[in-house]
Amino acid sequence: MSEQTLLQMEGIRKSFVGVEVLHGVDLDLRAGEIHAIVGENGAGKSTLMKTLAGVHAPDEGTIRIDGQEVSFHHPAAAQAAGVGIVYQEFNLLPDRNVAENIFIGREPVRAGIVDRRKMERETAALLEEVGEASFGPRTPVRWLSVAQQQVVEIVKARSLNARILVLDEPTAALAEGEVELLFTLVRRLQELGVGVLYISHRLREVFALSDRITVIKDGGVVKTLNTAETNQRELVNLMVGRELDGYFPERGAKDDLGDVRLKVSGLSTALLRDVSFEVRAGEIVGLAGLQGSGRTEIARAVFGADPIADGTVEIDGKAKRFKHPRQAVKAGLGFITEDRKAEGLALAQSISDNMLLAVRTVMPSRKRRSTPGLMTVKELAEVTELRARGPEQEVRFLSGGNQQKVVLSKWLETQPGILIFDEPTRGIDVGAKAGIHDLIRKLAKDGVAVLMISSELPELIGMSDRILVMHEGVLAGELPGGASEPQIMELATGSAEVAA
Amino acid sequence: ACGSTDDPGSETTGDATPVATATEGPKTDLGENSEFFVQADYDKQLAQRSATPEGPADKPWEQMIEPGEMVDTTEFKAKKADNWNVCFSNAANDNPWRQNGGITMKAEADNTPEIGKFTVVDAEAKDDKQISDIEAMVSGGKCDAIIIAPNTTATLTPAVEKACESKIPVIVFDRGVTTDCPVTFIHPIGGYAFGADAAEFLRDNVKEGGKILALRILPGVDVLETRWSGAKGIFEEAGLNVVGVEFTDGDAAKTKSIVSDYLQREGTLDGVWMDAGATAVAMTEAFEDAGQEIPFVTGEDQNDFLTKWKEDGLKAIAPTYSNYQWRTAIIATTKILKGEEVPKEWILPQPKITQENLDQYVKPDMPPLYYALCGCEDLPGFPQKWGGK
Amino acid sequence: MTVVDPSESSPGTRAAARKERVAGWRVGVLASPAAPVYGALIGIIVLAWIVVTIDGGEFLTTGNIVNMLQRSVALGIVSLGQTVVILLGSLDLSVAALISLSSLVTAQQMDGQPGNVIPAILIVLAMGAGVGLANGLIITKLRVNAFIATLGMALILGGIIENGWSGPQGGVTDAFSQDLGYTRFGVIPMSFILFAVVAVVIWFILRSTRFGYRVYAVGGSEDVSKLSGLRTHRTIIGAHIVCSLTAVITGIFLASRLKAGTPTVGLDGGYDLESIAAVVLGGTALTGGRGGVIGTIGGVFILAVLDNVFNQLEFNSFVRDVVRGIVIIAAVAIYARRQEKKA
Amino acid sequence: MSTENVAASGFGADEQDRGRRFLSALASTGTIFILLLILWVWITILNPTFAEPGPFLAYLKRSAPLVILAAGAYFVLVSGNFDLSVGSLVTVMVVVAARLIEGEPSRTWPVILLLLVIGAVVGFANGFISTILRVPSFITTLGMLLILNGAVFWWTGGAPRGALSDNFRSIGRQGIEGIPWIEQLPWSVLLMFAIGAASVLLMRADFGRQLIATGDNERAARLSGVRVDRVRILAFVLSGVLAAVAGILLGGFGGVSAQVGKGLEFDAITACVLGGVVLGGGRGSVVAAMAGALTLEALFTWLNLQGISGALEDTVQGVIIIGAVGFAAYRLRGAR
Ligand SMILES: Nc1ncnc2c1ncn2[C@@H]1O[C@H](COP(=O)(O)OP(=O)(O)OP(=O)(O)O)[C@@H](O)[C@H]1O
Ligand SMILES: Nc1ncnc2c1ncn2[C@@H]1O[C@H](COP(=O)(O)OP(=O)(O)OP(=O)(O)O)[C@@H](O)[C@H]1O
Ligand SMILES: [Mg+2]
Ligand SMILES: [Mg+2]
Repeated sequence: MSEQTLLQMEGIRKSFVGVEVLHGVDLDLRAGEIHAIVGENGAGKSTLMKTLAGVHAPDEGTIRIDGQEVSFHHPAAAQAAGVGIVYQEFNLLPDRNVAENIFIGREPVRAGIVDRRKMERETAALLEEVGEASFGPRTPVRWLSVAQQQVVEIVKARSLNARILVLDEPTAALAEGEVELLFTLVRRLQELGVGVLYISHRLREVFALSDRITVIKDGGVVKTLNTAETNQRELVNLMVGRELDGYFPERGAKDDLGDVRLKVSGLSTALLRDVSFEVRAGEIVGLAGLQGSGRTEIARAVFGADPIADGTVEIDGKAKRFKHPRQAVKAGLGFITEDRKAEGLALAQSISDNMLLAVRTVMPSRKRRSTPGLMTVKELAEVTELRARGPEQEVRFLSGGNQQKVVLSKWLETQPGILIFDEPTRGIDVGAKAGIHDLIRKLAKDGVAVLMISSELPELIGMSDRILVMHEGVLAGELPGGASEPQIMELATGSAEVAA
Repeated sequence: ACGSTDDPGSETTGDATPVATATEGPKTDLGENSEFFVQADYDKQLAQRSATPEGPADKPWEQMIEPGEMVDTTEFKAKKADNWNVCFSNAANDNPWRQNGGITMKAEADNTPEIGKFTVVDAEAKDDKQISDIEAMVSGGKCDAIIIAPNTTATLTPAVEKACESKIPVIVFDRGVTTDCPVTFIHPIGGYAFGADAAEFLRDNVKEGGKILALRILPGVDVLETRWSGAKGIFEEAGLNVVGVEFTDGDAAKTKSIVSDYLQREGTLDGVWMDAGATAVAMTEAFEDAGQEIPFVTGEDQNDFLTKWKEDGLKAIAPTYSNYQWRTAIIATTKILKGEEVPKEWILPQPKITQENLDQYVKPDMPPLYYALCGCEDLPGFPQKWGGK
Repeated sequence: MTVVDPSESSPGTRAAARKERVAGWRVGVLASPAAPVYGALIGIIVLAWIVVTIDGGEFLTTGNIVNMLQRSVALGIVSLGQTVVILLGSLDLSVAALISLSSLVTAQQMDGQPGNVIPAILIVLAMGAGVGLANGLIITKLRVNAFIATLGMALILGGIIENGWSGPQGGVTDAFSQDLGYTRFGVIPMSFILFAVVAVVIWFILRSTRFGYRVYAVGGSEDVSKLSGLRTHRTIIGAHIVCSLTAVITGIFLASRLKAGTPTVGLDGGYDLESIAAVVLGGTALTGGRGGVIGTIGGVFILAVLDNVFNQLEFNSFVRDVVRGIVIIAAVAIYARRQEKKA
Repeated sequence: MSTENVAASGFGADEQDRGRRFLSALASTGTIFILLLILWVWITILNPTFAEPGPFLAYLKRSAPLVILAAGAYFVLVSGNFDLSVGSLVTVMVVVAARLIEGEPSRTWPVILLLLVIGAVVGFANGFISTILRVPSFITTLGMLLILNGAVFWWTGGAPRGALSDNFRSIGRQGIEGIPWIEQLPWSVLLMFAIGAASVLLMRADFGRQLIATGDNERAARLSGVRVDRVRILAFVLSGVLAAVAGILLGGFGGVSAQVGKGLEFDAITACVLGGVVLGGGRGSVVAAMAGALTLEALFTWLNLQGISGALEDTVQGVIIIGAVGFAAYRLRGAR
């Protein structure tokens, strides 16, 4: 690792609507260094990166690259200066193919004509470099799974030959297995002298990968540490400002279990084959599997969001076939989707409108007033420890973690008997994550049947009473709560079909 | 088509000398003398108003004013004695005046035994389409005569010239073209006469210095400009105070709003001049709604205006743009195909409706947008075909 | 942690490989979702042929074909430009007014002098570029929605026309009018060749140039394009310039056809909404990012065939409107169904 | 859950929310009200009588149809669609009314009922085609515009026939007489305020919230149980019915005409955008949309008084609309 300073950010300030989000952040990055940035949701990590990438102009402060002061008024300028970035949100065009996405805005030309061949050749080489063979340069991005899309994003940033590479939660959408591929790639870039800024809420990754760690809290730097000289405990303390007690809430006792609430038998769809399982009141059932193994598909099919080809869904012993999610909501189901921006929130609407969106569809306002136990918007915000300026704030201005809390509130308000969580803590900081875990467990204790999909195995293992494992659209097996990671991965990869 | 219209943009003139008016430079605002004004045409039209037309007195659509040069049409005489195919390229069917005329024309064609087929192609107010329509008629080789009601004066000229080059007789009516190649061109006297008829009425009735509001449809349309310039000089000469010249877009609601605004501002008005009658009733209602007496107003020969005039005893005049020219077009075609001579320029009388002859024009059983100068009462199917009962 | 070989991991993977081959073919052979458009076109031609024949007319005669080709030129050229802005996720409601204005300016600048023809065309093209630039700047820099920006521009141009011209403007030279407006090579009118040339140029631009790639990218998502370092504003402005240029070419063509410019030729032609209808009939998505000029040409032909049938059957303008409305809605509904099935 | 660490500091009691919501709505859409006020003041300077009750009510009366249309357009726009058919629908209303009433006062109310039904049916057709059949609403309503225009004149043979009765016309023309100071309170102004109030209530109610959420994010709304197709169809139905009401008022105000509705669809959309409604859905308030319509009408009046040559009126109008929308966009951006 060289000691040469590649990037220096000093006193970066940025406000939105007169509210300051960054209060003078200092950060430096050396060539060949992997520098992790951690902090709570809404701390300002993404905003800081966006000032570096030319998306937001900082109100104050300087950015130096190789000692030269730079100021980017457009992402293109940042690119030209050697800054590559993989954004937290997906940033691909579904209707264009992989090569076109990678070379967007930088298409190679020969005599004024786009050199498609060259573009595809280079894309193929880049894909080969990361060992991606499941799709090629001409595949439309629309057809790629989330994980495959993430690969495209990384390849896209890599193709810039950037000297500074920003990865904003690149693994949030990846399953554990696929993370390793990414690590290999990042380490290779590191050897080439690229400086990497790596944002993640998964502390394990941070420790596995980084050289230094900067903790950001409420728009300011708390401390920059050498990874070798710190530990998870200290880091969490710095981030959250308090000790987090146990990592996962206690599991429910056997006699807490109630009747079977959700029973799925022989469920088949375009992607699924003959899936059967049940979830009892008070139980948290984990659903594991690789990307694209069909976990989300199960949730959507059960919820009436996608058509079912075959099989039955029983709610509290009654067979149901939902044609529209509304019927599922009426029957007491809730579904926290994996992609909160695309499927969870009406981003331009207020927090309160989002929180009340689901309950409004099933209960007229007159009835709401007379129904006991319904929480007010304020109470919902308290229960979920939402950080926001007020109920009228538009949710698009919230950080990812706080947005997720709004989604959760939306379903709490419908007082569901069955809740399906799809990646409930994706992109959520450790503090808030613990809060959400507590909440999920509390809901189960109160008699809610919980089906929890997660790609984060520690979470799945820590939370679930039972774990179902999917492999290529088939239920590969079932494991008890507290099963080990290798056990799950064996089933998920299909390398131990007999094991169950 | 002036008169009735919703789409003044497509209106062009039936003026005697379209060549002269077609390509004058930019138009000017009210106040200055319009560059549209051609004194010779103005004088001629004003004189034609009092000329005695030739032809049967009870059939104004067969009358002609100062026919002048007559065209020998023996070369166009149809080979067949009957079963002619007469083709008609219509600019558009997009306003009641044209609609009314179109029905009359069809009825006259049906009523002419020699005409076996009357083919109408509607250009939907598109110059480009009308050119193609005419081309298709010529190249199709099935038409014994082509009648053209041009959409725009100057722009249809190349197509009309092309049509003239074929051996088929070409008859133009309503708006003109800038070529004299058609066998005949049929039109009423013209815009100056229209404007002057209305203006003279106000001049004769409103006291000197009286406040006049002039309502026009749109600026920049040549035929409407001639109507206005025909009137403006008269107002100036008579010392009337034109308090405003406003554009209504032919929109009744807008007309009403404008008149109420002026009533607020001016307190009263002594006369309203209009370059077309479509919104005349709305204009009078603005006075009623403001609780004022309706002053001297001008309109056109639309039935709703005439009805209101009669029922409410308005002090009004209605210049006209003779709707029966649609009928004349068929009559002229018949003459040509029979080899009878027709005038090179067939100028139809353009009567004005006044208090004296009002009763003869009001038709209580006809629809509001029926035109009194239809010239269709003696055709089979009247009045049902024209929407009456 | 187990490292998984992604090539064997999911069913989607195998499917993707298969789809990729299909995609390669699709991208190569039919760059746009134009196939159903031509299906519809053929269907309508057959139907038209049957109906007209039953009615006692002839449909596929030389004269009729010339007529249809000729009638497709004006709408066709401007629809090509409209395709570009719609692909971009924008639209242009000012084309009709611009067509009128350019027909007037063409005639005025030519002023009957053969020597003025080329300068006049250059001046009018420059004017078109200026209007397109203004549209683009209003949309990008003032951040006015394209619908309102171009509607406002239509008003502005309309006012300029009304203020500057009171009626048709003569001055188009005889030779120019003859050459462009009326010359024919066999059944192919000269103007149709102009249409074809513009079509090929725009097809090429969209398919093979950086600008074309960027139009599709910005149409797919302006945010994504911008964050990926694409200068979206330049692309948007460029696309609007292209669109205005096609409107201007349409105006020049119409001036040659009419041998004059007129204030009403654009609006009465309904080129604003009709060009959008033609583009959508051609299978281009109004939301941008999907479609292309090949489809648009099919859409224009569909409208031209309809027009011709209306003439042959002597429909009055009211029946025409009803049929047109139904055809437009029905065709797009059919595409939508197909799209849904595919997805 | 620990409640000591309540981060939700800005969350007051629900009653206070109402006030907050109102204030924040006003702040985010304030531009249009400022513009409206400036225009009113300016007009009054040019023509002092404008501020007197009579003339001002006359201005409101003439604005009422557009305001009502803007409310209808708002519902459709905010749900993420367009309705280009309202202008021709207005024409249909007037022509159909004239032909069916034929001047008979006794037929007025049945015909009005029929008109509202026609509006609802056309709106439903627009909505059904745009949602269930997945035709982009721009195209659906463009096609509907052609169909309506063609069909109604096909039926009447090209020109309006029959006549409107006096009691039909009185709705758009007259009002409650003899009120001190203002003399006459026009029915249309009353109707405008009633529809305005109803629209505000509707948007605050569950339906409105679901509608705007649908326009914002259809997938999220659907997954939250919103029947997005139904909600959108309803928006079109509202637009159709309000177009019918506007048609009744315009027929009353101006009488029979073949082109009352011409261009109104664009005016209504322009009014909404002036009021800060975002095309594409999900954003904007109905009050601001209606204020946009009042502004547009005030702008017409201002142009008239300003004595700008008729020819350049359009140009000035275009510049002002672009400028105002651009300014609002700038303010929003600056405020972010
Ligand atoms: N465009 C914007 N307008 C207004 N506020 C914004 C905008 N973008 C971000 N914010 C606010 O800035 C703060 C920091 O957000 P940022 O996305 O940088 O957080 P983060 O640290 O990346 O959080 P997470 O871990 O959840 O991604 C948040 O309070 C957020 O609401
Ligand atoms: N190769 C592929 N081709 C097309 N679509 C794919 C492919 N892989 C995945 N998908 C899409 O992504 C989804 C993958 O399935 P699903 O989301 O149910 O898996 P998952 O196990 O929940 O993974 P994730 O963690 O991404 O949610 C499907 O809905 C499918 O539409
Ligand atoms: Mg972030
Ligand atoms: Mg999933």
